[in-house]
Amino acid sequence: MALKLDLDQQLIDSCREYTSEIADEIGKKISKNTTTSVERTVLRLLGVDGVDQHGIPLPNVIVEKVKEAGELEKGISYWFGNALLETDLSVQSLAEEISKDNVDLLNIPRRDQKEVYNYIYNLAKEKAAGIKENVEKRNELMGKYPPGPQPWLYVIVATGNIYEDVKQAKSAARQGADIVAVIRSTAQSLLDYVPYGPTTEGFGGTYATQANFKIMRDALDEVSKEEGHYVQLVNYCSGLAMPEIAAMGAIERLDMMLNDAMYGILFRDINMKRTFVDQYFSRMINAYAGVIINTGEDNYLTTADAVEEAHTVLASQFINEELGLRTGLKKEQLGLGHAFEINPDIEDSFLMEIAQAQLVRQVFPDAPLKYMPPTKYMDGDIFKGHLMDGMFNVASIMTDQSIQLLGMLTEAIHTPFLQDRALSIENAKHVFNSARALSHEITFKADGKIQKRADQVLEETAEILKEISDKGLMKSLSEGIFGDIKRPMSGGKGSDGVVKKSSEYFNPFIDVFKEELKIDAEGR
Amino acid sequence: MALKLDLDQQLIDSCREYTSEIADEIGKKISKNTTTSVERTVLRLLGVDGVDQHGIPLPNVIVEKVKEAGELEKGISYWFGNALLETDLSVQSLAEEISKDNVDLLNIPRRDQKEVYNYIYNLAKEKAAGIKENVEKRNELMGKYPPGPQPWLYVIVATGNIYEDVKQAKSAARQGADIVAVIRSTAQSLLDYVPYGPTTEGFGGTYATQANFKIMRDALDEVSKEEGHYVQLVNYCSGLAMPEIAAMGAIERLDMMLNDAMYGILFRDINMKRTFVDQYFSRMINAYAGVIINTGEDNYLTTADAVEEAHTVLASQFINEELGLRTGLKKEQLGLGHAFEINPDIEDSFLMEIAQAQLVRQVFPDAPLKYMPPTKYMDGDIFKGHLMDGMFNVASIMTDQSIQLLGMLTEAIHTPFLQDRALSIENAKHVFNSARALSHEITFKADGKIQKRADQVLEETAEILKEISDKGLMKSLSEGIFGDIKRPMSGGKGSDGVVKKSSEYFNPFIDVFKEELKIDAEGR
Amino acid sequence: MLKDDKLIKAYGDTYNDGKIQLSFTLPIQKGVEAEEAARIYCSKLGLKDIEVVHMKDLREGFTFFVVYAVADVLVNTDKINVAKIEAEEMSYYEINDYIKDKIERNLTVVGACTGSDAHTVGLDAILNMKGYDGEYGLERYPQFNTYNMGSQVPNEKLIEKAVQENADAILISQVVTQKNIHVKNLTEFVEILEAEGLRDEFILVLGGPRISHELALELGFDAGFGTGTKPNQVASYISQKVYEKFENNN
Amino acid sequence: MLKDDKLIKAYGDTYNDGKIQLSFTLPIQKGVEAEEAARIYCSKLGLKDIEVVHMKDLREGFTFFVVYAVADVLVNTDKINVAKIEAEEMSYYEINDYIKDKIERNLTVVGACTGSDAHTVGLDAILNMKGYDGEYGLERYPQFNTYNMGSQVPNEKLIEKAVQENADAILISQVVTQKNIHVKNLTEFVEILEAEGLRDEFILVLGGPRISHELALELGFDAGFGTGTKPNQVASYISQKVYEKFENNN
Ligand code: B12
Ligand code: B12
Ligand SMILES: Cc1ncc(COP(=O)(O)O)c(C=O)c1O
Ligand SMILES: Cc1ncc(COP(=O)(O)O)c(C=O)c1O
Repeated sequence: MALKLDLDQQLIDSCREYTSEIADEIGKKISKNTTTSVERTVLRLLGVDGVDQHGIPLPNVIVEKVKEAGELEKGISYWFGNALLETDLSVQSLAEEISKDNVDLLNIPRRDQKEVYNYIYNLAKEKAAGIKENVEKRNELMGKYPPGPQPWLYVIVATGNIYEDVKQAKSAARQGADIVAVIRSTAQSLLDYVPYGPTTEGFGGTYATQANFKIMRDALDEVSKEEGHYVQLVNYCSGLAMPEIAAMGAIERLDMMLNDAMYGILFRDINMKRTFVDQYFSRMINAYAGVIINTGEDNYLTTADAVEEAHTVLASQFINEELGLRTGLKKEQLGLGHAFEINPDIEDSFLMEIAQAQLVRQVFPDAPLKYMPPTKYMDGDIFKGHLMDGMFNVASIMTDQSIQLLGMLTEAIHTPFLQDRALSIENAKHVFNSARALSHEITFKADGKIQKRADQVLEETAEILKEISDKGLMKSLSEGIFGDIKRPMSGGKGSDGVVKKSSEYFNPFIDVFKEELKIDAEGR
Repeated sequence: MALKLDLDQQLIDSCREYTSEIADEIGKKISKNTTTSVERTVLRLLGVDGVDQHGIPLPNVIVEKVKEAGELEKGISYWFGNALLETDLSVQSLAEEISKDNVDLLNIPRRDQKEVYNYIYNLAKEKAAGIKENVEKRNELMGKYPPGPQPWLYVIVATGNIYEDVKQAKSAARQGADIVAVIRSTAQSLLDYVPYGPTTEGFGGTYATQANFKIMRDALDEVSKEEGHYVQLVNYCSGLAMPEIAAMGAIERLDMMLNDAMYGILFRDINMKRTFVDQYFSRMINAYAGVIINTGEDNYLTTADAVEEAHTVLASQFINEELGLRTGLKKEQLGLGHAFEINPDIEDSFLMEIAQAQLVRQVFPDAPLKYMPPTKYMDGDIFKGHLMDGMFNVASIMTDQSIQLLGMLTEAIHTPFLQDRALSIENAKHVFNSARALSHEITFKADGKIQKRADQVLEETAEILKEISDKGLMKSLSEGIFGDIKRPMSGGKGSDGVVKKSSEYFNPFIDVFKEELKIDAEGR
Repeated sequence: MLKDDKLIKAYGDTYNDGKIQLSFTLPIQKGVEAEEAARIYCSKLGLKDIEVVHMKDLREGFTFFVVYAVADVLVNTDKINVAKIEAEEMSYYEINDYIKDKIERNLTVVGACTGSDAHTVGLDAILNMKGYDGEYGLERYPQFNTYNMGSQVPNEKLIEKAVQENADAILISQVVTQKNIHVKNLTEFVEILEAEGLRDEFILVLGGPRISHELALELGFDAGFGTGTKPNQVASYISQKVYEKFENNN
Repeated sequence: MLKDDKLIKAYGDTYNDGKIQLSFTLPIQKGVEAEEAARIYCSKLGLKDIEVVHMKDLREGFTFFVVYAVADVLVNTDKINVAKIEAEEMSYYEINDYIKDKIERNLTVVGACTGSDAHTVGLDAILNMKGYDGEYGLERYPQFNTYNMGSQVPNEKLIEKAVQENADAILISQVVTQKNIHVKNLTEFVEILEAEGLRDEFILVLGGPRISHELALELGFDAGFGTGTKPNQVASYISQKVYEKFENNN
């Protein structure tokens, strides 16, 4: 990466200091609570799968029973571990028996906390080893079928039908896409469970289910092999089932996950505490599974103005970075998000885009930045749209971005047609290939518009982070600091899933991951 | 203009020294000869217009008569001037009488050379004053209706029908085009006369006629006024009637002319001597009429490879510059041509384009460079084509080009549809506006690919110019130095129109223009 | 042919040459047969002089085509009948004065993105203070009481609110049109109103990028506003329409 | 519907949804009437679900449209009949050997860009030493005598030369197709040959970016080569065709 902007390193350092304070506040909240979704995730990681006769996923059924009994504060691990020891059933059989009311977790003999812990801890270690195998498999495949150079070509499929998605994904992968994201059926974020099985009727996207993950993973593995080019798979680790999806992704070898510390709060009105607790555990799983996360700062610019609110994007990236690092994610796993969303009718808007992209690049030199395409100013003029996507690609190759979510010429019209995606891939390949070394060739003028714009955004970022660290993040969010959106501190969906931990609480996976990821006491 | 490349100024200087030698050789040839077309031009400048009963233009009729009699070596000015004095007819009446064989130029009393010269010199001065009025008119209109910032948007119309052309030109002008070129009916270059009157049946373009010039000039003047934005008009000052078209353009206030010192030789197999003599006089007229010339180096790259033959483009630009300056053209009138024609599938091809464009920009800092779009690697994929045109526009705004001939997404398919042109204007406006100051913001790495490529091209240019100056330009052309095309030194079309001047020869316009343009004895 | 002829066709570079551009994908392997398939497909649309200028292998048995052709059909410009919103566009000040002078009370509007639609930007552009493209939103108008219910509002809830506030107009935004979800959603809305005998209580205004006035009428709304709508256009319409109703009732 | 169905339609994002994209200009002032005119124009082509997604004022009374629509017609892939060049593609070496072994003499070809066409690059790509896309041109083949007459060659001159050189094949390149000039030009060429009773003396090969084999046959040529043709493909065809003629005559 070429250092083209002369940035004030002290300012960057103080941004990180403020963010560290912000993360301390959040860390306290996290350590005191667990959530229904975290507990369901424990069950999934242990191997619980399937649904009951009403189609309700077993992890929900089991956790709900314990929660209703008011006993979730100890953690599901104790109850389920205890029952495993007592019944001698396999994980899945036990789960099924519980769902059929043949075993009542709360009405069987209770073993010693220590004994259960040791047992379940070892089981967790074993299961974690399975995830590690996936990481090794990925490394092996990536070695054998190397992905293209960065910026990686990231495309979405969004038909709502996993089998139709597969066709589109394979077509794109064979044309050179490096990454395929299966867009999720709209507002799956708000489901407090994960749907089950292969699905064909999503809305504006396809449900994230473990079966769908597997179907797509297999399809992409096939193409990876045939084309000699590993194709990465992405889904959404977001919403009320955030950590469960992380677990499913770890199991099915997804490579990237949309996973933001604040997206749910801001854009889905999910309760703050719930979100912060869930993102913590989900990120730990992602960290362990070698998954690159994609944060969602681009969303801010769909409602707020990209010129005026540029600093909120950077501020949010600092927060996502800090909270991410504390869960054991390596810098190389932090796909911080930003977007090319400035009104192109503004004179020199492209210079402002370059300023922002280069700024972010230099502030987070190791992050696999995820760059989102123009959407807001796209209209029905598909020819102009294709050009705007080209300018976005030029900006990317000029500033060493890592993950390029390809813009579609039909952005303002419909979810991508097969040909739209093909034209976007062609567009990106054309620009990236013909200007491959551009970023290494140019420097920016010391007192130029680009430098000044970057300085300004960085200054405003430091200011706002200071403000947030003074006030606290939760309070700041409640006042509408990001994306012009205000959220009440204790309102929002899913608050009933937040459970205060008792002193006896344990989650064996957190312990295993902390050890393996070498997260120290302060959470770094 | 920002100096982004560190070029070897000594090398540039020696290029100009070689070119000066080259021009000396050509200068000698020019001064010894005249051509039928030069003589016809004198008549046109004096005011002769119209056609005879067979539709042959009167200038052709008259010059042909004198030539057949073997008396053209004295110059038509003497014969026509003598007849004016003798008959007391007006210029046009005399021309008509001659064509009807009522006056025989060679069989009337011959006045003293000196007397005729003085008379015709004064007449020439008067006519030249008329051209000056056009220049003033242009300056006035340009002041009142200022054209847009550079790069200027240059579009072509090519329907073959002047009235259809007018519609298309007005539509484009109202959308923001700065310049409209009426593409000429194919191979008009080879006509040894200028067609007459308004025409509606051109082939791949519309005939360049004085009436057509006027129709289009009026239409554009109307739009200029209504839109408050002066729209410049271009045509082709090329081929066997090159200087006549210059005269027509001067009379009808064209603003630019495609006018190259070697195009006719290379691409239309026109005799070398004929071409060099014709271009000399035509350029003098253009110089006097304040016309910006556009040279045709882009044509080299339609047959030769843009990577390998890049230096021939630069070498030719040096030659066009030197020959142009010697005709009194100011640097600001030298619209030297080049093109964005490197195979875009070559990695970093865009960097090579930037290198070339910036090199040319710095070598000719005052020239209103004319940048030609990708054509060779355009195919039926209009979406990719639109993107390539966008990259071309990025290259232009990044390197301060002056005149941007807009690429068309349908380049490989058909001459532009109304909508193709509109999309191209939209493309250029979008890129230029959003990256307006880009060239002022960036510098190129000292030892980077761009710098190295520019150095290489400059070195090769110096080498080839040295070779040409050693060998002589005519011999070099005969050996295929430019565009892979070989032309015999004394072959080619129109050689029969070259006439050795006698010692009594005069051309009053050359004298008037030399005085007014302050061209010294050495032709600078 | 004359330019002012009433019978028109597409124009490439010659009047009524009928030239059009198409692009599409066919589920067929790239090759000469595919090219022919594209030609047949176009000829079944009655197109002539079909030129397949580009073919691209999209893999997995799909091929993308770019085609130029002649569409030899005519549109009679004298016979174009299109429903237009019958309201004179007024400015912010004119509208407020109009309401004050002619209607002599504040108007009440209730707006929402209904169903599963979460695209609030368009509705906000019309309703929020800030407005759109230099025009203030309805909240800013002293003569309007504006309720913006935001996104994903069920039809029933919106109607409830409109009744409660005694609204003059209900404004609905629909942006997502995939699989015609909006048509389903909007039809249901009007059906509920009709079933409850409330249809004539409100002026029904629809908006969104894929909405035309024509479509709005078809679906039983009073007016439809598409891409680029400005708040004052909507306010002009509503105030004039309320006045008209008021006149009719007196 | 099944993927392996023989009846196909355009594919947007669902099998046989029929989705296509169009763009065109109409000579009508931008506005709601223009939008409706575009819709009517498309509906006269039998298109359905017509969405005018973009309208741009081109001034002077013209409007540009981008449209998405459903083309609800089917192509039966079992019934596609397309003429193909019946020659096996051979390499440079294979071709030379083939001629040496089977025909036992050199072949002679004469090529030109005829009429007013001055686009020599395509013909040169096939004929000149250098060749195209990594394949040598015919001049380079020891088994071919190649005459490239260059650009703007009148039909008569080309025929004269072919007769004089006793050519096996005549190669014509036509790039400019404006106002169907190429059709006129090529028809005339074949007519002259026929009039002079020379048609069967030569293999007639046509080439150019807008040329298809189909079109070449229609115009009375033996084969047509389009965009991206490589010299060895042409040489393969000519040598196999000459051999076939030779076989037939023996
Ligand atoms: C911003 C955006 C989002 C944001 C929305 C943020 C927000 N709070 O609104 C986010 C990121 C959340 C989002 C999410 C999704 N989006 Co979205 N989104 C867009 C985008 C980029 C811009 C829309 C916009 O804000 N336009 C600007 C406003 C000002 O324009 P407008 O809406 O047309 O409004 C004007 C007029 O139409 C009119 N108007 C509009 N409403 C009303 C109402 C009334 C009463 C009146 C009078 C006038 C009026 O006046 C306005 C001002 O002139 C478009 C693509 C595009 N470029 O258009 C996609 C787009 C609309 N989204 C799309 C999709 C599919 C989705 C998702 C379903 C994707 C997914 N699977 O997750 C989700 C789910 C959303 C949901 N449940 O509805 C598709 C819709 C396809 C279709 N035709 O069905 C689009 C076209 C993108 C695409 N090509 O896929 N999206
Ligand atoms: C280069 C070029 C020129 C050069 C030509 C230089 C030269 N010596 O050839 C110059 C600048 C002189 C030129 C001039 C003109 N051109 Co021109 N030109 C082009 C351009 C950019 C590229 C053509 C090319 O070289 N392609 C590369 C070759 C390798 O491809 P190809 O020709 O398709 O050849 C391949 C196959 O088709 C096949 N093939 C071709 N011929 C043959 C023959 C045989 C026997 C076989 C077997 C195969 C074969 O094999 C080849 C290799 O695969 C095209 C636009 C484009 N991008 O296509 C316009 C284009 C062809 N030109 C066009 C026009 C209109 C003109 C002019 C008439 C403009 C004018 N008014 O002055 C003039 C006049 C030319 C004339 N009298 O013919 C139009 C034609 C429109 C149409 N469909 O009718 C085009 C499409 C540009 C446009 N959009 O306006 N042009
Ligand atoms: C981080 C993140 N999660 C989730 C989503 C969307 O998922 P949902 O619609 O289920 O909230 C987005 C959308 O862009 C996102 O950025
Ligand atoms: C300098 C110059 N003159 C003339 C022409 C074309 O005119 P003609 O076809 O009459 O030779 C061109 C074409 O690009 C040119 O560059």
